[in-house]
Amino acid sequence: MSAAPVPEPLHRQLGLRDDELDLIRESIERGPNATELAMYAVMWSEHCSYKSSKVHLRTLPTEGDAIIVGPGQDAGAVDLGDGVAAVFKMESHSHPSAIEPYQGAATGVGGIVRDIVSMGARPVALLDPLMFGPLDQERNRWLLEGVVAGIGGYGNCIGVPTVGGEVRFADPHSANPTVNVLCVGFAPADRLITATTHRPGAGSLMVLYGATTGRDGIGGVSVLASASLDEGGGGSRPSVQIGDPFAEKLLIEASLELVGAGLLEGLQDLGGAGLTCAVSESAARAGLGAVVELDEVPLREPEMEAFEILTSESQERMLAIVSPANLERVRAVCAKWGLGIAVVATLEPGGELDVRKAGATVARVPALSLTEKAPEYQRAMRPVASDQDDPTFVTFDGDLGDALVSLLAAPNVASKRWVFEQYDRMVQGQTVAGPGSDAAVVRVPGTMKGVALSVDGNGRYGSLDPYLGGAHAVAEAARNVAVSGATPLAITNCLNFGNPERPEVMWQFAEAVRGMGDACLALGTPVTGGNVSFYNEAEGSSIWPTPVVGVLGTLADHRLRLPSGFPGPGLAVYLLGESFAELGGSEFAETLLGTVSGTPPALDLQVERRLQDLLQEAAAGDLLASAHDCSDGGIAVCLAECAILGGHGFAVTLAGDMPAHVLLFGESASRVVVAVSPEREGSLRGLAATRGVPFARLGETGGPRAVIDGMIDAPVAELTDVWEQAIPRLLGEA
Amino acid sequence: MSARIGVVTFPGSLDDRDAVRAVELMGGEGVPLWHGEADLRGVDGVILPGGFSYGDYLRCGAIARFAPLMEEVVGFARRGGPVLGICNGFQILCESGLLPGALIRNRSLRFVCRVVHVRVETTQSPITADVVPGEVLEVPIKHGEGQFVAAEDELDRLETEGRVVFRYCGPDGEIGDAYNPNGSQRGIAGIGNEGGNVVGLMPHPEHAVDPDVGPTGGQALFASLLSQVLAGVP
Amino acid sequence: MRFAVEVLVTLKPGLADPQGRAVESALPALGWTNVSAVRVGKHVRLELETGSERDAREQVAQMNDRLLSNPVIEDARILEVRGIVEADR
Amino acid sequence: MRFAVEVLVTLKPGLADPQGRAVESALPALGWTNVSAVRVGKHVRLELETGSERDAREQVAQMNDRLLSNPVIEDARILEVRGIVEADR
Ligand SMILES: Nc1ncnc2c1ncn2[C@@H]1O[C@H](COP(=O)(O)OP(=O)(O)O)[C@@H](O)[C@H]1O
Ligand SMILES: [Mg+2]
Repeated sequence: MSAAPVPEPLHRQLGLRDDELDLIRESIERGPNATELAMYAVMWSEHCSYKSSKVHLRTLPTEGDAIIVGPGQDAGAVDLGDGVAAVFKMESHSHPSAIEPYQGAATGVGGIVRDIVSMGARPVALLDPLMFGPLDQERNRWLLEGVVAGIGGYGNCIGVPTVGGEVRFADPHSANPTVNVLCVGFAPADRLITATTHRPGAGSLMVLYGATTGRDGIGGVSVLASASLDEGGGGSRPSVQIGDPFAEKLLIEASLELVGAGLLEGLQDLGGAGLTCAVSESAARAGLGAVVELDEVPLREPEMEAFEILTSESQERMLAIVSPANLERVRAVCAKWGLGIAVVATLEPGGELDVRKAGATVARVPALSLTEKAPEYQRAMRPVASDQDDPTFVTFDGDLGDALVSLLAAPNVASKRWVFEQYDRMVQGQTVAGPGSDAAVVRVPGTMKGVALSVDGNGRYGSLDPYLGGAHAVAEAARNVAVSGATPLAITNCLNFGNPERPEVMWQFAEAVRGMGDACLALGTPVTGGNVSFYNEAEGSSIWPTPVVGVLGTLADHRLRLPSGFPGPGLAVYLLGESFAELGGSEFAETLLGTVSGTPPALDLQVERRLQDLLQEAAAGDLLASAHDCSDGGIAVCLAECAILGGHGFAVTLAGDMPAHVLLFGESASRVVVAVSPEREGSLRGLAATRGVPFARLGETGGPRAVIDGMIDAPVAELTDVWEQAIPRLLGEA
Repeated sequence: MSARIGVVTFPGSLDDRDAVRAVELMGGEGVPLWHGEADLRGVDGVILPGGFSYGDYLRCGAIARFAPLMEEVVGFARRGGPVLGICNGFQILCESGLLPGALIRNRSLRFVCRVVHVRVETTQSPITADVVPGEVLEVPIKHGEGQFVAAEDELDRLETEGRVVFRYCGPDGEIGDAYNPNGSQRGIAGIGNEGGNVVGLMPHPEHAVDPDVGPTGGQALFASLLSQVLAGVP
Repeated sequence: MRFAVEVLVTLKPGLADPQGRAVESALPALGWTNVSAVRVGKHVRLELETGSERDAREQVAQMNDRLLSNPVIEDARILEVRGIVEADR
Repeated sequence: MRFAVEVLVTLKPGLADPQGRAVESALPALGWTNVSAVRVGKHVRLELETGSERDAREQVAQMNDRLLSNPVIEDARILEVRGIVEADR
């Protein structure tokens, strides 16, 4: 006799654990109905609740003089002075992008932009750190092309310039590309919408405006974000949505007009977990409850069920908290921008969400139980041993010039022009430095001030030593900001990892957070927010642990920005910082030795701090003509890029007690190549000596060739061609 | 007295504020105009700015051309008033029949944002009247649908009537496929109407006036527009 | 009466079709070398309320000319006009 | 044998169709207030050489999935497969 299989209980089908069901019972003092279960399922998903990561994120430093809003809100905010605040945050949209790269990436842009708008800020810049599998696979090319077109398609259409980003390639990202998007906005500091500045009272209305609500993205949060791809399979597919950037543009303008007119008591975007999240967070933040009328929600499709309306992740919607006296003015502003509004809820004392449909209550739960009272886990961790075989000690007898060419053609190193030419980098008219610079610089409208931005992550380092991966990501992004002459102020981050239920992944995560935290403390750049993307794995293999960090800095006068390339001939070339025999985890080891092994370069955070302080001081004193940091491919690639970007060659001598290939291509941290005019050399040397930063005069700029004495001698034009054309060639277009 | 140049904002316009800023940087007065109000506010010239009006859904410019203000713009143009369409504005002018031809997807099928060179082909336009023909200007482009197409006889007519205003070129003014960023027929980057008072171009001169954030090839074009308007020349 | 209408908008024959060419050039890499003459057009489906099929056709023909296509570069034709009863929807 | 094939690619029914919505909301201003349910899709016409109509249909079905549409968000269906003789072309 064969027993019929026992159906899985509903809560488990929705991704809730048995002990989580017990918690729900405790909160509402009875058993939940299906609608309530769906609400808890989306709100307590990893994606919305951060239940596995919270205990670790809490250890990050979050305080600093410039911080106006730290983690815990839609986005962090820093003070730029003169009454202007910069709001910024990064988010991932990797899972949808893996199955529909264009729309997945496009809706990722839409989501993070709404986060910035919901703080009352005008979005002024986007940056997009991306990771894909190698381009020799057709699927990876399809993903790259689709993701880039999607980011451009959306960002270009809403008029927010994409000013920077990152693209890296590694086999572990084949099944799961990593798609992160950072958005920055500016707002008058006294108009930011924060939990403390805006406190609605009972009787205020929740007004939904923007697009209608459809069945798309139902369960997107729990299915897409909490289950790995192969489990989700076909079932997760319809969860991808179609982005409507035109609707988003209208939403941005209408929202900013509402904020500017002082008509709002609160503003919330609808993202993960849709209306449930927006309503419960708004109510919980106000310390109130709400009566929610689902019949008032404008629907795109007839006969949607309560749980569908509550969890739909239809794009391009916002929720405003409005006092009844302002409702008609809100309606008029929205109408001007062609947007309909609907009063979907009223704030009530008591803390309960009373969700009604067709006159009856369909769900009744405490708002706080969905948000702050979500479970938190201290998950098991187990250290992962990485391949310790250090490539630093492998002999290399290849040609050094050929090795440089191979590195310049390596997709991690090669020019990303193919990508960033698909992005409007100049709309809004404030882009002082766009993609292709170490850090992007965006002018604060009407001032001389510049905001410098860089995003960095190095999965190779993360896979070999997640602590160093986290620390290097902060140091490198901050260094990129510093070489442009700016002062790093604060960071945001996106932590891309595998399945947190696996102790190895959880350990990698904790280590990366620890490394990030240490670096942030040492460099004086607190964390203002971020995002965690778990479950980036398929068939049991995860992506490389990839903490991606975005650093925001300021430049008092954007005209003092330093370029990366050598701006002319006859300049002295200096190396600031010290080189060690460190080839572990390097691009050279991966590209030429075929190995990702050893230990990533050491990072002395005090040394890094001194270097960055020196750079800011030297830039402010106008001592430098250019500055470019050494990263992938070491000093040889750094010098070559200086020549390619500036259009001027160089002749230098490198000295060091190590094999030539280690000297040329080792990736020791905290190093920067600068060009200095001869009459400023003395001042630079003096300043570096006082600040305790080691320096060496390598040679001069000039001529059509890149010459490293006794090691490399190549025409800059040839190196330029290799570097510029590598990605088009891999895509079969050049 | 400074020239008053109206800049129309359609839903989805993006470079409208940039065009106003460029006008003002060059000494004119930028007057924001709203698509839904059939009122030109007595401006001396009109700019239809870049962007994605109505998302560029269906076809670029297809929906914007029905805006209430567009009737006024068409009348203004017919009376000889200077009208400049930049990028999406160019597309709107073609859709509304003020300029011939159409702009279809770039040959590469991809959006392209880069600084290009264009050669000034005629002084018979309000934005090139004060520029030397043959002059090469550095201006950015940023569009996905900028491939100019028209019937052969239409193209011939544009050429013989001297209505090709700009052509994509190399740094020294040389014309060739290598310098054509989108596959436009005959390398055409901008054209004028029969009266010479309506011009459309894909490049963005408004992003080429402030040396802190880009090239400066647009300065001469805005200077020309403003002086023409002040001189009362259509 | 309610009608469901389908309209096809295609680039005029003489014009180069960048999308069609892109599809065509992607095919060989996927192993298909026997495909040619690829043209990509737009398909619009809509519903409208009018007194008769004739009225429906007339209105759609106008919509084609004024909005759905640009006669400078495109041809638009009605593929189908089908009466629908509410139960179908 | 040579076949002319027409394929229709449309967004899956539940998904938002921004293009369709834009057209729909533009129509009333042009005086047409009786139109609804506008959806914009892609129409692909191509020619291919195969042994039989069956082969043609099979190949196009594969092309639909791999190149002409993404089954995650779109439905692609063959509208027509028609044998052509050279004189037709
Ligand atoms: N990696 C992180 N580091 C610091 N803060 C984080 C991190 N990930 C998430 N946060 C913070 O947790 C809060 C919740 O994040 P998220 O759910 O992404 O925001 P939202 O609700 O706006 O979508 C935010 O304030 C965010 O800044
Ligand atoms: Mg948010």
